[in-house]
Parts: sequence; structure tokens; C-alpha cells
Amino acid sequence: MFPFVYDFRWEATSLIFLGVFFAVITTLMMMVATVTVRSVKDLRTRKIGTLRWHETFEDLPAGARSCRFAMSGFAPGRSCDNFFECGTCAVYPRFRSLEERHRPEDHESRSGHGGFGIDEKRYYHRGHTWLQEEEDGTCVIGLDDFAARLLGPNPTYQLPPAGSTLKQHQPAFTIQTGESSVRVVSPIDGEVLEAGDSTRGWLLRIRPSTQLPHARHLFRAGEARRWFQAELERLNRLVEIPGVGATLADGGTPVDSFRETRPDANWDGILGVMMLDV
Amino acid sequence: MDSKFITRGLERTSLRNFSVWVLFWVVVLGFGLYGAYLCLAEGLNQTNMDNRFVFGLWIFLDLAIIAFGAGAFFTGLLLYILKRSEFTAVINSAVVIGLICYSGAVAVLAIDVGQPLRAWFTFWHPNAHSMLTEVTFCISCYLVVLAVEYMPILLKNRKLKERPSLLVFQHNLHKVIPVLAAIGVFLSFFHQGSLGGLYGVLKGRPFAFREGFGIWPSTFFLFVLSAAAIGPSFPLLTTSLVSKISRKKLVKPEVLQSLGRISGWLLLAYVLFKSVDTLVWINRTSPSLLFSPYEYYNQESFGTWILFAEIVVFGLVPALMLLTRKIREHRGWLITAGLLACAGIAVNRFVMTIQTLALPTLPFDPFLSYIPSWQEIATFIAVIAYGVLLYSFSFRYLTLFPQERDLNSLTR
Amino acid sequence: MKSIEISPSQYVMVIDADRCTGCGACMVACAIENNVAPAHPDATDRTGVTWMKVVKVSSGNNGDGKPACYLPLPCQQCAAETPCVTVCPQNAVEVDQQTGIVFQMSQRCLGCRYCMAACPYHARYFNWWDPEWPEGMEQTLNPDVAPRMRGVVEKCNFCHGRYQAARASAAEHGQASSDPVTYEPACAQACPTRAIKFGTPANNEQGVGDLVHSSSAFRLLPRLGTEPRVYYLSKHKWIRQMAQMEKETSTGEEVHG
Amino acid sequence: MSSALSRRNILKLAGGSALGFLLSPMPWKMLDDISIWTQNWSWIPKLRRGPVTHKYTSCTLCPNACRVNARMISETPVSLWGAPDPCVGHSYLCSVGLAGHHLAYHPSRVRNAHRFTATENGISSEQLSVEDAIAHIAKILHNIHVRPEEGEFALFDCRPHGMVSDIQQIFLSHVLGARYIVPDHHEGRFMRALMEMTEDPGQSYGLDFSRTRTLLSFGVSLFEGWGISPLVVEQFRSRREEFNIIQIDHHQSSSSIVADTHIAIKPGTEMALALGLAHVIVGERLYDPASAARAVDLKRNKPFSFMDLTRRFPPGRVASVTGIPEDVIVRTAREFASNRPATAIADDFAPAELIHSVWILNHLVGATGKNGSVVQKRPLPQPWKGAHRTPPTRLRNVPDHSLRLLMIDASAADTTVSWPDLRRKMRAENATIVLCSPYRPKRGESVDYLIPIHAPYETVRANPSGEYVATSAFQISTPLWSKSEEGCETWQILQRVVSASGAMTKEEFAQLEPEELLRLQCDAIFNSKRGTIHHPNNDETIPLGSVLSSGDFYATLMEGAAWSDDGVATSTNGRLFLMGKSTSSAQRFAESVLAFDNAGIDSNPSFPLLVVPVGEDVAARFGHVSPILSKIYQESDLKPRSRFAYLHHETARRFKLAAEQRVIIHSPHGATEAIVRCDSSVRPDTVQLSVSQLDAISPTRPRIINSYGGRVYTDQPIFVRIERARS
Repeated sequence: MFPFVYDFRWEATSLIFLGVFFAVITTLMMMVATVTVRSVKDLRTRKIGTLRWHETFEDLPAGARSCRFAMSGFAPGRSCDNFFECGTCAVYPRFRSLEERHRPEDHESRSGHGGFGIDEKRYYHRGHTWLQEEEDGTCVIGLDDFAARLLGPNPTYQLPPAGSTLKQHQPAFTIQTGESSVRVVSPIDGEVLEAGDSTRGWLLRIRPSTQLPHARHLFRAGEARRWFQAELERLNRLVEIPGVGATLADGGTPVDSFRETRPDANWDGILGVMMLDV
Repeated sequence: MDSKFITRGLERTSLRNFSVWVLFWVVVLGFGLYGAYLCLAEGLNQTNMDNRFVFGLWIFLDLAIIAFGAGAFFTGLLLYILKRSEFTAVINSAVVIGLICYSGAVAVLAIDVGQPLRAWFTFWHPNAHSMLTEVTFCISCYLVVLAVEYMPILLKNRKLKERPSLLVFQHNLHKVIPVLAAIGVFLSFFHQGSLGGLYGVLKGRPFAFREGFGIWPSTFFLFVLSAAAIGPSFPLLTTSLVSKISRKKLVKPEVLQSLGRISGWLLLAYVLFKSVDTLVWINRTSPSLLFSPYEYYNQESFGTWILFAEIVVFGLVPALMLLTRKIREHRGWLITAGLLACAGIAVNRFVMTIQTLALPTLPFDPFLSYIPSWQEIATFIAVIAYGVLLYSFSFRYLTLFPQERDLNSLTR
Repeated sequence: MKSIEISPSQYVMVIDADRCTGCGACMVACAIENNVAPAHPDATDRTGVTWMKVVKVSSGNNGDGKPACYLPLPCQQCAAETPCVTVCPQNAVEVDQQTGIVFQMSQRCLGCRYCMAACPYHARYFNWWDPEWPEGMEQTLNPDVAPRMRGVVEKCNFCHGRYQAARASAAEHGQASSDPVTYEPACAQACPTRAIKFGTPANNEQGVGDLVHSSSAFRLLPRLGTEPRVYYLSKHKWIRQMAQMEKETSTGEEVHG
Repeated sequence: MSSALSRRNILKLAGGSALGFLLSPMPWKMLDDISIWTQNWSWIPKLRRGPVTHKYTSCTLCPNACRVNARMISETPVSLWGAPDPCVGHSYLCSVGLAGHHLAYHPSRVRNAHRFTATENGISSEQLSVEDAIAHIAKILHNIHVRPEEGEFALFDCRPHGMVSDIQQIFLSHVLGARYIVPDHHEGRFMRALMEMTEDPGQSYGLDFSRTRTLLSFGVSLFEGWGISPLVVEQFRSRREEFNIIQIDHHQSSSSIVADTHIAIKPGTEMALALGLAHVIVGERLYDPASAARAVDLKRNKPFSFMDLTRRFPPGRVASVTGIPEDVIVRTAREFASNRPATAIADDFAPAELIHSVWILNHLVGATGKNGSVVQKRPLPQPWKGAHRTPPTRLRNVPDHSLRLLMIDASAADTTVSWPDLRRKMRAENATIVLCSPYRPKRGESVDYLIPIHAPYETVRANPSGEYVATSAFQISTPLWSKSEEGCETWQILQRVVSASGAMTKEEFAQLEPEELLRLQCDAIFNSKRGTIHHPNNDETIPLGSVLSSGDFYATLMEGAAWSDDGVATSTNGRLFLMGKSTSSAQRFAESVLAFDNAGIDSNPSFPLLVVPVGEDVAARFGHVSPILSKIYQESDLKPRSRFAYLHHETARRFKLAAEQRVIIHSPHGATEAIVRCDSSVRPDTVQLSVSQLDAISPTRPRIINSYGGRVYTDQPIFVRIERARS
């Protein structure tokens, strides 16, 4: 193999053969080395949170990744390829302007669609949290109605202490319900000011790092309605909720707790897939 | 119990069921490993091979499963190099199957050689003229490539990816997969070909000897082409089988049909070239060595039917089936066609190994028969059990079919 | 048929099929000379180690007065396209350019047996068992030839140990290293009827230089282009035709060998 | 400076060490070591080192006494090769002889005396010292001496030949009532048959092939085994072109395969052919007039005379009996009678009437007493010329159940005695068999005591030349190993047993050592002042007369030299008796011929195939041979195998059988199973079977002429039919 090995043959075939072999080996080793170096660098620069979100996003089922404009009918079937970062999305402005020109009638806006309470003041995140701006400039974060019905009665919350930093799309707090635990991602960057609980109507009070109107990735009420509908459909594909299929079509009211209707389903899996924690 | 390890959104059978399944295969594996151990500890006298029948079941197995493992490189080629993104749906499974096939083949090869402890001599004193050297080098390299390709799939396990270091490693590894796929295609091309060349260069075996281009006999190219042809067929079969066993929809039917169509075209090309090659061999190559090709098929168990079966029944027929839209869209027929195609390649590998050795060369030599010993069969079974186990674990704890979550409900 | 010129300094073996009585002395002498162990109790003619193997060839029905003959089959020491050399993955087979002897380095062999599949003459043998001698008999081993172990391939090398010894003794007597030395393999020495002749055409010991050109000389499967250095002699046409795979006699042969 | 060890430091250290290790010579050394290690398992024997020397001796495995050149490494033989033989001229060894030095390490070699007792679970064996064993046996012998009615004491000599047998015979003559038993068939019978036909009975004869032009062999193993083969092979080697061999054989044997002419004969009809040839020779007046005139009156044609018998075998009739074309018979007779010197030979084990007929042919062509044919030779000078000897008794002539104590000398490497026959000669109760052998008894041999003796080449042995050699010769088989362990020769055991029993009547032999006996023999030769000494060291031949003393002569022989007698004495002028010297033998011969003439040899239509028994792996089964012979008998298909039935292609086709098919072979006496092999060297009307297959289908035991040649005779022809075995 090497010139110093006994019986090494200095002949063209041998040299070409070994040349190719060593080229392959070198490429392989270089690759592994590059990957290792990059990984160390990534670990050091603490981009790990973003990275984890990107990985989580990649792992989401295709149904969970549909583009917001797909739901509003402007880009049918489109999947998000930008990790839900509408702020940096190349196609967002185009679709947004389209949407503004042909604003659909908000005829369902008075009460929540499908029995989900939708608050006009709130911004909804794809991880089933909402964000509401308070008068003092702080925001409160809570779980939306859909999440509440997914979680069932008496979930417990492990909330971050005051002073913690939240990163958009990265886990903010954990909910334990039954045997499953699900990480809820933060709708926005910010700093935790106070932890609440379900009785106060919100879970975290934060000071956001961005002005909310610029948080393009969040849904406003009209969009949230369509999104809830899409989510219900998605849920129904995962597990047939009795009555829901029928009620949706005629705008009926879904049950209070999805769980109780189908206790046999894999709720841990459903929770993860619906709340972006796979 | 182990739900923390199962990707969220995948519904898997209970741990109890899985344990029973695993236990069964572990017992089978144990039996197989015992046979393999006997061959290593007592020597190859445990087999029914002999000085004339120097290769037996194992080499046939190696050649066949390496051809079946071609799905890994070929799907990689389609996905990463030809950018056919629909094959993301099967790439992970194809990689796992590739890894199983290649590692299984290497393990069997290590038992098949008389002195496994000297296996590294091939690297130390390589003979660049030998097809076997090429095979050894390429297969070892490709096994490494497959192991590296398997890594990101493994590290995406729900529990493993919690560790930041593994997560970033996996993330970065994933970015270079196309390069790996390219290396894999390069290596596969050569060793699939060299496996064909192994027999094609044997001028002393006129039944297998073929003329060719440059240093490569025609079997080199035929093996590459045939491996590529069942590259898509075998994942089609395994996916259907896993789907059947797990009772889950794993990929969209269009993906399988697409695999079938590609397989069909390649198979058609293969059958065409194989026919031309056979005609050249019958009319020129073999007579020039004074061996009448018709005599090869005079022997009892190997009549011309085997040639007909290889080329028509297991070649042309599945190729045409896969190229017919109606048949392709029917799930049962699609699987049948895939099965026929894979069987055709297995028959080809059988003919190249077993029939070649059974036929006499010296005019006074008798025709030989060979029946593998139980130790050989056990070793064969060990590879199958190993494959089933590795695949089962991968299927349960890793995400082999990304489309699965979109195609299945999560009810129990 | 055209045939490459055998270099006058390279060794050839000429085996007279008409003189072979099938007594097997060559096989025994070969095994003793080259430290081949006695057969394992389970060994058969298909798993044994017989560097020199005598086979009985039946003519079928056209034996013109000689229905069968014996053919001793050592390694044919192919001079061209030596099938076993190119296939060995780790250069464990070498052709000595000076002597023309194809040499198997069993110490380097990993036992893949590809060379055995490549050899059209089936002159290569695999050690399916570890060599075992009855207690004490290992003291009678020939000190010039290393015993092999289980799992490697071995074959006739025209008694390489004897060649080395002859070389060494020639060097002592001041002979140039390029000159062919005179020696005789064990089988040739043992043959009671002198059916096996050996030497170089240059020295023409035992007349091999002339014998290979005689009209009764032939080689096995010449059309494969391997140019064996083992020649056979027979006055019987059917034997010559059979060995060369010429069509008239290609059916009906049977073998016990 | 912080001395705290961080994980990082440890990792760095590990990484650095790994890299450093790779750059050091260590890994390469390890690779090297592994390669050496994988080349030499501890159980692969290490080779001996030492200077190569050569030792000359002679082979005792068969009566041919081939000269041996042993290649030695530090006092151990590593290979044996033939050395020039002054008397035959050959310098090769057979396959068995080539591996003779292995016999000392034979797996069944024993070093201790054993006593075997039959128990319910088979035979149990018990080790005891040689002294104890001798004491036990001496006690039994003493009992016989005291109470002769208990049965006889006898020595069975497996190979009665040469000095050792001579000593045993003389020795036994001093033991009261002792019997000396020899096998029913042994070497030299063909030559001895000549004495029945010549006038002077004391003469011995040999075959001188040095000028023979035609050799007519009636199924003799010419190239294998012992007996005639070294003489034939030597001519084949040195003057192949002038040495015309006509082999008459029922199948294409290893002899007929290289013979100039092979005459395929129907088995059992050889005598008809011999007489048919005689018929042609007489009819065409091709005989040697002088010789014929001495032998027979060719004019007289009275019943039972030679002319009467030959008249019954005209070529046409012989052709139909033997299956040989008429023209071939005539041509062969002409060739044999005209291309002289010519000799016809038959096997020692052949039927007596065939041997007789063959000698008739020799007499007709004047082969007797001619150079290049049958010559008279001078016997080896005997040291005990006038000594009293116990006459040999053939085993079949020993009364059944008469022996109380039997000692068997199995120092010959092969034993072809039928063990059941031997057993039948023993008393039903209290019989004791003592086997003196270097090896454990084989399966089927029920002995009571085993006393180890020396293996070949372990001890000094006298080694006279074989029966067929044209000149007397003598050499000593000197041991190859300088230090042999305990164990000795059978006659020494006998010596000690007899001494201890008190049955000895003369003390003369009680103290003799082997060397002293050899010296006596050497003295006898030396005193004859005849012959020459051939020294293989320098390949020189010197006259015995130039050796100064008997001691020098002995020393030269011990170095490996061989003595051979002066040139052959050829003339025999006396009368020859073609029909046999005595009236009874002439009548016996005539009766067998007439019986054959009347009955012929006919097959039963329901048993259409005649069995041709062959020796198969007899060497491996009957003799103690080196395990390396497994190359021939196990690892190749060279010799017929016991599980196969060999048929001609046509026969197979006729009976609708295919190669490798399982068949059942039925004879009127039983059936046996076999696998079909097609072999065109087998006669179409026969099936070739091996000896061991005959047990089930033959009423009598086949006779094997010698272990290594493997030729087999049966008392009666065996006819069989072959059927496909069901499933």
C-alpha cells in the first residue's frame, strides 16, 4: 500500500488504483473533519437554539409546515421553507400585498370560528400560543383554545423564572399533561418579567425585543381563523374526533376536550405534532 | 415505556409486541451466529464447499445482497445528484437497507475467507490487477460511506438529538450528504461492476468469461446496469413489506410507482444488453475457447430454461410490466413486477457463481453438485436476522419514512 | 495452433501419459517432499490436498485399443495470462520470471479461493483442515518446506525447496545466478516408469527440449491461451484430442481422479 | 500554573498519544507481528534443523528388498528414495516404500504389551510389561509341555521368507511339539511350480528379463506391488522399445494400461487361452524344437496327454470361450513364439492349472534355462545348512481346533490372512493368541496378548532378495534411527517365552542376538568367496574376494552395501515334464482341464454379470501403511473405491443405469449396495467390485495376492445381477 511496504509495485495500474483510493479516503476524511470542525464552531457560537429550531422544523410533518398563504388560499399547497421566519421570507411581501388587495370578507369574525375563541387583540403563533400587548408595553403569552382542548384538564406548567430570555420559535416553557410533556415554543424574542398561571388568563409576561407589528410570523385574527380550521383538519387526519368532522362543515362547536372523546389515541404524538415539538 | 425514544407523530406497536418480535429474531440470530462461529473456530471444513466448488451459498448471497443494496446508492443518485426530491420519502430506508446489505456481505466475506485475520493483507499488498482487490477496497470504503450516511438518520432519534453536540454534528453532516452520495455512486459503480468482473475475467471458466472494453469484461457493465435496475425495485419491495407488517402507509403510492418506472426502463436496457452479450458469448467468446455453449446446458439441473428464465421471465417480463402504467398503478402487480425483477438479478448472480463452478472445464472433469451445509445456511440466516433486527430498530426508533406521519392517523 | 516460445532457461515438465501406470508414487513423494499432511478423516477427493493428483480418464467408446489412461495433474505453471496471478487480491501468487515457476506464497494467502475458481486445471488446493501429523511423524518433515496452516491455498511449485537447494549448491560451485540449475522435482524422481521428465530446454536434461516438440506432445486446454509449462505425451489420438477439447471425443468421458 | 486536570487536557493527551503512536514504529511492528502470528499457529509443527546426511539401507516392507537412500536430518529420516540395486538394477521405490519411514510413527503403533479380554461390552485391554506378558505366555507353554492333550503350540509366520523364517524353523525344531504355520498363499508359488516340471528338485530359479523381448502376462500386476514388478519396471524404464508386453487381463488394469497389447479376456478363462496359444504354437510348429523335445512327445496323442489336452482348444473354440477374437489369439501365439526371448508369467495366487499351463507355454518356446527368460540361480549360502528344521504347515492343513497357543509374527507390514480361518484352528476353550506386532490389532482381529516389536527401519534385519530375482543377493536393513526404544523381533520374544517355559530342548539358541545371527549369515557368504559387493555411497562394485575379512564384509553391509551372487547360471539340461513330474500332479492337471472343458464357465441368465474383484484400497485396509497413502486412497479417486460398482458405459446403458445411481447387487449368496460409476476400462460383461464388497455376495473369501498390488482372486466366479436401489 505504501512505498515502504515490502513488495510495493511501482507500476501504472497500481499507482492509479491507489491514487483513486487515497483520493476517496482523503475526501471522506476531509468531510468528516470539516463536519467536526463546523460542529465545534456551532457549539461554541451558541447558535444551538436556532439550529435546534431549524432541525425541529425539518422534522415536522409536511402538514405542519404549510405556508400561511396556503391557508389563506393565495399559495395553495405551498410549504414553508424558511422555518416560519416570515420576517425574512422572500415571498412574504408579494403574497402579503396580494392579500391586502383582495382582503377576503371577515364575515365569520364576530365569534370564534368552530367554537374557538379568537381575540382580535391577540397575535397567534403556530405553536398554539398567543401574544397580547398590554398597555405598559409588555406582552403576555398564553395558550390558545385549541391547545387547551388538546391538553385536556389540569395540565401543569413549568414556567421560566423572571429574567429568563426567550427566543422566537425556541422552547419557552413545558407543559405536563398525563404522561406526555410538551415544550411550547416562544412566539417572540423577549425577556420574562413574570410568570402567571391559567387562572390569570396568561402564563408569562414578557418584554418583547421587537415591536409586535413587525412580528410578521404571527397570525392576526382573520388568519388565525383559517389556521384553526386547517389545524382542526390536520388533527382530524391524525385522529377522527367524533362530531368534529360534522360540526366543522356547518360551523358547529367542537368538544371541550379532544382527549376525552378519543382516549385511545396516541395523544403524546398528537400533542407533539400539533404543538411543534417532535 | 420506550415512547420517549420514538419520534413524535409515529405510531409504533407496543414494546411488548416489539420485544417478542425482537426476541424471535435474536434467537434466530443466535443460531446463525453459532453456525458462523463454528466456521470461524473449526475452519471452513464446516461447509460443504470443496476444492472444485470453492465458492458456495455465501458468495451467491454476497453478490445478491450487494446488488439489492444498490438501492442506497441509486436512490442517493436520484435524490442528491439528479435532484428528484420525491425520493426523500425512501432515502432513509434505502440507506438502512444498503448498510444492512453491505455490512452483512462484509461479515459473511470475513467468514468465507480461510484466514480472516489476514484480510488486511489485501490493503497492505494490493494487487491492482485483481477485480477482488477493487471489490475489497470499494466495498470497505462504501461501507464507511454508508455508515456515515446512516449517522444523521440515527442522530435524529428523538432522544439523541436532545444532546447539543450530536445535534450540531448531525446538522453539519446532513449538509455534506450530497458529497457522500456522490462518492457512494462512484464507489458503487466500481464495485458493482467489479463483482461482475470477478467472474467475467476468468478465462479459465469459459462459461463465465466475457470479452469487454479495456480491462473490464462485459459483465462489469451488466452488473452495474442490473444493480441500478433493481436499485429502485428492492426499496419498492422492502417498503411494501414493511408497510404490510407494520400496517402503516409509509410513502405515497406515486413514489413507489415512480421507483417502478425507473426500474422498468433500466431493466429493459439491461435485458437488451444482456441479450446482446449472451449472443456474442454463444457465437464468439465461448467457441473461440473451444467450448460449445450448448454443452453448458446439457447438464441435468441446468438446462437452457435457466437462460430463458433469467432473460425473459425474470427480465423482459418485469421490465414491460413496470413500464405499463396500468400495471404499475395496481399495487399488487407493481410488487409482483418488483419481485420478478429482483428474482431475475438473484438468478443472474446464481448463474454467475454456482453454475459457473458446477460446470467442468477439463474434458474429463465431472459435473459437480453442491448442497450447503447447515452451518452455511445458518450463517446465511444470521445475516437475514441481523438485517431484520437492525431494520426493526431503525424503523421503530428512527424516522425512516418522513411521509408516514402525513399518511397515517395516530389512533391505536 | 500458435504457441509462445518457452524460454530455454525456464523449466518444463513432460509427462508421458502412455507410461503412467497410475501407481500414485508421485503423489506420495510429492506429499512427503512438500510436507503435506495425511488426509483428515473426513477429507475426500474433493477436499484433499494433492499437489500432484493422478486421474484416470476413460475414453468413452472410442479408445482405439486403450479405453482409459492416467493423467498426473500437477500445477500446469501457465506461462501466459497465468489465471491465478492476476486474480489474487494481495499478490500472494507470483511468477518467477527466471524459472517460469508460478509460486504460491501461502504465508500471504488469506484463503479467498478466487485463484482456485480461476484455475481451469483445478490444480490448487485449499487447506480445509489444519494439517495434522500422527504424533512423532512431524519429526520426519522436510526441513526445506514450511508447513502451511488451515485456511490457505497451496499448490505444486515444481518443488521450490529443491530448486532453492540446487540454486544454493550451484552458487557454492561458482555458477552464475542467471544460469538455470539442474534439479528434479520429487514426483519426477519417484516415478517408477519415468513417465515424468523435467528440466530446462537449455540444459535439455532428460531431453525435455526435444520432447515438447514431438508430434505426440500436447497440453491441456491449449485454447485458453494459458501456455502451460506442463506438457503431456501420448501416441493415442483420442487422448490428445480429449485433452485439447477437440470435438470428436468431447462426449462420454468419465473420470475417476 | 494550574495543575488541575481538565477533561480537555485528558482529551488532548489521548489525541496526542494516539498520533504519536501512529508515527512510531510500533504499529508497523505490530502489523508485522500479526502477519507472522497469523502464519504460524502453535500447533503447526516447527521444522527440524540440521545438516543433511544420507544413509543407505534396504526396505523390508516386501520381499523385493529395494535399496533405500534415506535423507536424514540430525539422525531422523525425512524422506526415502530408491538407491541403485546391483541385482535388479532399479532405483525407485513404490508408493508404500516412499513413506516407509513414517511407519515408526503410525497412529496404531504400540509401545507396551497388552492383554485383551472379551467382556460384555466388547474387548477390554490392559497394559502390562513385556516381561509379565512373556511370563504369562511361558506358563501356558509350560502347561502344553506338561499336558500335550490341551492342544498344540504354533508359530504363524505371516511372511515365510529369508533368514528370520529360517531361524524360526530351526528354533522351533528344538521346542517339543511346536508347529510352524505359513499362510495358504504366499510369494514364490509360480516359480516353485517349475520344480514340479523339472528333473532336479533342489534348484531355484529366477526371472532374467534383461534381454526379454516378449513378456506374456496372464493378469499379473506388472507395475505395482511386489513380486515380479521391480524386474518388469526396470526393463520398462531402461529399454521400453524392445520390451514388448502383452497383458492378458479381464479389465484394463494399471498394467494393461501401459502394456503394448492388452488382451481383454473373460474372467476365469485364462487357462483356456494358455492352452489355445499352445495349440497354435504346436500346430504352426513355432515351438523351440530342442526344448520341446526335452519336454514332450509331440507325436503321441493318447488320452490325458499334453497333445490330447491342447487338441481340445483350437483358436475358434478358445475365442468363443474367452471372448477374444480368433485372429488375436493366433497373432498373439505367433508373436510370443517368434519374438524371443519370451517369457509367460502368471500370479502366485492364480489357480494351479493356470500356472501349469503358463509354464507349458514357457517350455514350448524354450524359455527355461535361457538368458532373458527363466534362469537357474545359485542359492544364498546358508549358515545352517544341515540344521534340523520344523517343516512348514499351510494354515489350511492345520487341523481345526487343534491349537492351544499361537504366536503370530506380524513383522511384515501386511497381513492378508483370513482371521476367521485362523480362529477356527484354535481350541474352542483356553486358546491363546499372541500377536507380535508393532501395531495395535486391526478390527476383527481377536488376540489375547499383544507384544510390541520393532517397526520397519527401527532394527537391524537380514534382507535377502526376492524369489523372482535372477541372482541371489543379500543385504542388511540397518536401522535409520540410531536409538530405538524397547521392543524387539518376534523370534526373540519366542526365544524368551520358550526359555522361560522350560520347553527348550537345546540351549544353543537361547542366547543368540540378532547381530550374531547376521554375522553367521555373513560368514557363510564370505566363506563361499562368491559374488560382488555394491556400495551405494560411491556406486562402486567390488568382488567379495577383495574384502579382507568376514568382519569387514559385515561392516560394509551394515553401511548399506549389498552383496549379489556372480552371474546367472543358465543351463538346465534335464528332462522337462509338461504334465507334471509325478503321475498324480499330471492327472490333477488333466482333470482340471477336462473339467473346464466340459463345464466351461457359463453364466446363469438371472445373474448375467461376472464380478471382477479388484484390490481397491486394500493397502490402506489390510496393511499398516503410512497415513500419507491417504493421498492415493482417500483424497483421490485413483484406486477403485469400496462403495462403487464400476461398469462399462454399455453395460450401464443395457441395464438402464446411470452414473452415481444407487444400486443393489444380487448374487445367489446375498446382496450388497453400491453406487454406479461408468468406466470404459471395465469389460462390458462384467462389473468391477472391490474386495470388501465381496463379503456379502461370495461364499468364499477372496484371496488378495499382495496388499500393495491389490490383485484379487476368488475360488469360484461370482455372477450377479444389478438393480436400481429403491429410493
